[in-house]
Amino acid sequence: MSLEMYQEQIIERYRNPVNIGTVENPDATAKDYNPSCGDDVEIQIKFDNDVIRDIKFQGHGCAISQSSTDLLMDLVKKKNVKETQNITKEMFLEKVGIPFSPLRLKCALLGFKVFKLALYSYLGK
Amino acid sequence: MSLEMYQEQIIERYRNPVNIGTVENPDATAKDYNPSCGDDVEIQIKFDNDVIRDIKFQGHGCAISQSSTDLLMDLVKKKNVKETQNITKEMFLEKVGIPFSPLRLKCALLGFKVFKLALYSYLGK
Amino acid sequence: MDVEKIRGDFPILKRKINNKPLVFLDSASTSQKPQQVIDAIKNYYENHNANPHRSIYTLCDEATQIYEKSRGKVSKFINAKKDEEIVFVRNTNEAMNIVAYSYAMNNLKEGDEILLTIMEHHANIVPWQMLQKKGVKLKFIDINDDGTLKMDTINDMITKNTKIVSVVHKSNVLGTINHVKEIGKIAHDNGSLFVVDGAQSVPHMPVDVKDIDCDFLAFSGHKMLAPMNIGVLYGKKEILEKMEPFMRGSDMIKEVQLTESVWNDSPWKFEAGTPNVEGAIGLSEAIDYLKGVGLDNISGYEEKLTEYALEKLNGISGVKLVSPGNAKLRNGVISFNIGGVHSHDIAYILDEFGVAIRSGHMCAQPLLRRFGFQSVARASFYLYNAKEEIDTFVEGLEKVKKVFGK
Amino acid sequence: MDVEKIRGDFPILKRKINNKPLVFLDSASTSQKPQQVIDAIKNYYENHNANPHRSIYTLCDEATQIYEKSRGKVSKFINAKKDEEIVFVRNTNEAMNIVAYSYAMNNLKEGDEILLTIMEHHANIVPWQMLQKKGVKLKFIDINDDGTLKMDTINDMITKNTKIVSVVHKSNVLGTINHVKEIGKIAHDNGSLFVVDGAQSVPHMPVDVKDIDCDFLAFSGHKMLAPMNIGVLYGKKEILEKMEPFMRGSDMIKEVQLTESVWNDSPWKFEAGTPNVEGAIGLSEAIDYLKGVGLDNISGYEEKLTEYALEKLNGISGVKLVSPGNAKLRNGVISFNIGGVHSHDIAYILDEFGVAIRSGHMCAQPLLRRFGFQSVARASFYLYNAKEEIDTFVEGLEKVKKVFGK
Ligand SMILES: Cc1ncc(COP(=O)(O)O)c(C=O)c1O
Ligand SMILES: Cc1ncc(COP(=O)(O)O)c(C=O)c1O
Repeated sequence: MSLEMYQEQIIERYRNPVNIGTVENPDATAKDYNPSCGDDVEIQIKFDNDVIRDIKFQGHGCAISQSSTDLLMDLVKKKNVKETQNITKEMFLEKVGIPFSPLRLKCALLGFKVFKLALYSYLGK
Repeated sequence: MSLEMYQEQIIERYRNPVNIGTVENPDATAKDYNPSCGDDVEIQIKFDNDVIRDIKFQGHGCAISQSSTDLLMDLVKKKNVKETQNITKEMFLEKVGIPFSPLRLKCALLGFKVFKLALYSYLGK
Repeated sequence: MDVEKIRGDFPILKRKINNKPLVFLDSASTSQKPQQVIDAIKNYYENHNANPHRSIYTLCDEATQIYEKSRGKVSKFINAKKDEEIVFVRNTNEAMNIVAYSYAMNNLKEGDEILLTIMEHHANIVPWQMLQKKGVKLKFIDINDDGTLKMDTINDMITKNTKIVSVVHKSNVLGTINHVKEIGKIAHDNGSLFVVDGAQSVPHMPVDVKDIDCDFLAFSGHKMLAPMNIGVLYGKKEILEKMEPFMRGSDMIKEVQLTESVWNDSPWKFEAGTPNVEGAIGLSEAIDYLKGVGLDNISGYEEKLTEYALEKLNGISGVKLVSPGNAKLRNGVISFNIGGVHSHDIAYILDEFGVAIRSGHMCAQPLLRRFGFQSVARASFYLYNAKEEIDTFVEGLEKVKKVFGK
Repeated sequence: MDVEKIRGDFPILKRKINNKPLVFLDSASTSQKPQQVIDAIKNYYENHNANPHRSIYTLCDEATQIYEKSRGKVSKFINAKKDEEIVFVRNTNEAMNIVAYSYAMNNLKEGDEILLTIMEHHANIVPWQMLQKKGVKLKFIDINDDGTLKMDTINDMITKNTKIVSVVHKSNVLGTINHVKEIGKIAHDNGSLFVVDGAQSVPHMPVDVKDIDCDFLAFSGHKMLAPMNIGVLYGKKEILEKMEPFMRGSDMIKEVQLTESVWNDSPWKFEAGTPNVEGAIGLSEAIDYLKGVGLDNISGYEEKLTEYALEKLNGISGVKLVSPGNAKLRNGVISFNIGGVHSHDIAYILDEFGVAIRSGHMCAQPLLRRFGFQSVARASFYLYNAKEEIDTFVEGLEKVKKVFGK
């Protein structure tokens, strides 16, 4: 039954996200919406020699979109731009390891999409 | 069989319309189209004390639209405005006496519609 | 009203979702279709399909008759004066765009105002925003906490510059039915054009344009048992006649020269290109179905379902209605939240029970913000919903609370 | 190509008209639908219907998948680079209006020129006439007497002010297929936007937008076995992205504030309101059908039918083709007159034989005037037409001559 997606970890992260907030003098900021529901995620990143020194998010949305964004931050923090640039949707989902229902992929990937937007804007500089 | 609509009279009037042309110093002029085929009829009327002294038409169109307009002129010429104003579609069709197919009613009534427009524009003056 | 019989007419209700029978509580979003409508579409394509208005052969004539008779059916359904007052469109959104582009963009000027309400659907907000670039100002009537419009503020908000008043008849979030007749009188006394968004009213209650005396009424077929992509813009004949066309091209003309054209008569001048005969016959059949059951019966039945549902919801701790109020105020539409749980999660968990509800911003973000929400869950009822389906819905809500440890 | 088998797929071909089997020779106007498409519609409403993109429940997800997969199907069919280059519209007319309103009205200015051809359908003339009020000039490339475009005059007609070149791929009156790739190169070399009206080409021959390198391509589903009211505007991604939206309202936004909104990404920003999922799945199914038969096979077969018909018509005195020429030039479209007989009368008498042909101005008045006609008769062929049907057609024409005493 696909309610197993709502694992302890997801509910816990949804209630008490670890990486929520803003970053001082961010080098990259990006925001996007899920148009069908109006959910949004904004991500701010501070780099240090192309290494992600700090990354934070703010947003409104369901347990899936918010907690998966929070988990994504754990994954990319302290990593270098190159490494994170190569992370695909599939790799991200695999690493997070939650059996997201296909119905909820858009939710699960909202933060990932915004993260990529932020990277592009940084690299574009 | 509904080809009986193409009576001698219709074909003859289509080839050699009696009331074709223009009127000198018309008191009323009207023109309309059948939007689906681009056919058109323009009617000009000269009145004499509210009596239709002269009425002529010009147009492009099928045997049905053109000959029925021609036949209409016979019917209203020398008549007075009041009388012709009261002629309904149904009366007109009955008087002409041709068994127009329902498919072709729009054609058969194009001239009638334009005639009514001309009358209104005269009465509106 | 024989609900069991009605349910038998809707083939999709036999569908299983996650091994449970479908409980469709999202009719305010789009309605399901009875076999009669599906068969009418099938019959049209199998026996009568042609491009109407264009030629002289039997199928073409049949298609034309089907199309124009459907227009007549719609006209009678909303009690229009003339069939030519019915413009077939794709949906309510397009209907509003016709008024915004063809009427407002051509008639309003800097300093003019458009009066809307805070409870409008995006379809009745975003088209008007376009007018701002002409210097037109948008104003929004506020609502009370029970979801009713602040009627007493309208006289203050309407000014000599108010050229258009456009109001939703029944809110898709609150269920509130606005006093459109009264608002229309205020608008007309002020010399303003009066537009009504009937997307939620026309499918659920008798609507009479002569009685309301609106200048325009917009609604969508897909919310009233008809196929997708057929909708209606009703407009008073004298206004439609004076309006510029919107879409330009074939069929909306009488004559085309290289650099100018003569427009067709309305309503055809607003229907460019090959029209949707399938949609028209589908809508006609849907109207027959609704009339057969009776619009009064439908709204009465929806009220009963709402009453039952509200009673149940009141018993669940943590459930918060967007606007409180009884069944008479909510009219088959219940928007709510469960503290701390996002509407998407509610909808998703309900889906495990076969229950389909809407979640998200409801295409009414300003209204949601007014109540301090970013998203809500909504259950909405229609003639084919059974009382027992509400029990399943409630069962699902209990599960939501469990998953989120409430 | 097994025509008998194909005919078996089209239920309407069992229809009797005036007690004769239907001979449908008006597919250039609208096509008939195979059982596969009709069943897809039925199946959609009986099992999957919901408003896509809006919520989180199984039916909604299915409807969204059906809709977006259909977009992908169309994208591959015309070899677009990305699925997001496909905007679902109602018909070719609407597609052209999007380009005229959202691109041209916002980007062209006084003194600019739009280059069209004299053989355009009204759908590719009337929308551009609107630009004239901005001081934009329309110019029309002329044609040769055989119905081909005067290619050698284009270089003279295109100027530095020519901002848009918009050309029909295949004429609905002449059957002429224009060299769009070549014209596109001239347009692009000149820095002009290149728009193609593919209403008659996409249903009948392989069309590849990458190969043509057009900026926009418009076509209608109903002419290619799909339901009414679904069509396509293909647009290059970078152009769509920069364009203002056309219809404004719900679903085409990311966020709505009272006085401003954030647009959705394209193509969704051009699809306001509840979309036509039924039409999309119908179009997808129609594409599968056409691909199954093979577009090359279809155009080859149509050429054979045209050859046979031209041979027969040449044998009837008094029949005058609008533009003479062989089957390779006419491509399944034969427009003609019979001296002194109006096209309506021809069409009506043919109907007595069960034969459906188009009559009238063909929505191409400037072209007809160019050849000195006010109206013509047109027979057009598609994959489901049989050779014997042409014999019935010819039999009918003999009767026309008899009625009119020729
Ligand atoms: C060449 C051409 N362009 C445009 C159209 C308009 O198509 P629609 O009526 O589907 O908008 C047609 C068909 O009538 C056509 O043949
Ligand atoms: C009140 C209201 N107005 C307008 C609309 C828009 O309808 P459509 O998507 O059919 O254009 C809706 C439905 O979503 C609605 O509820």
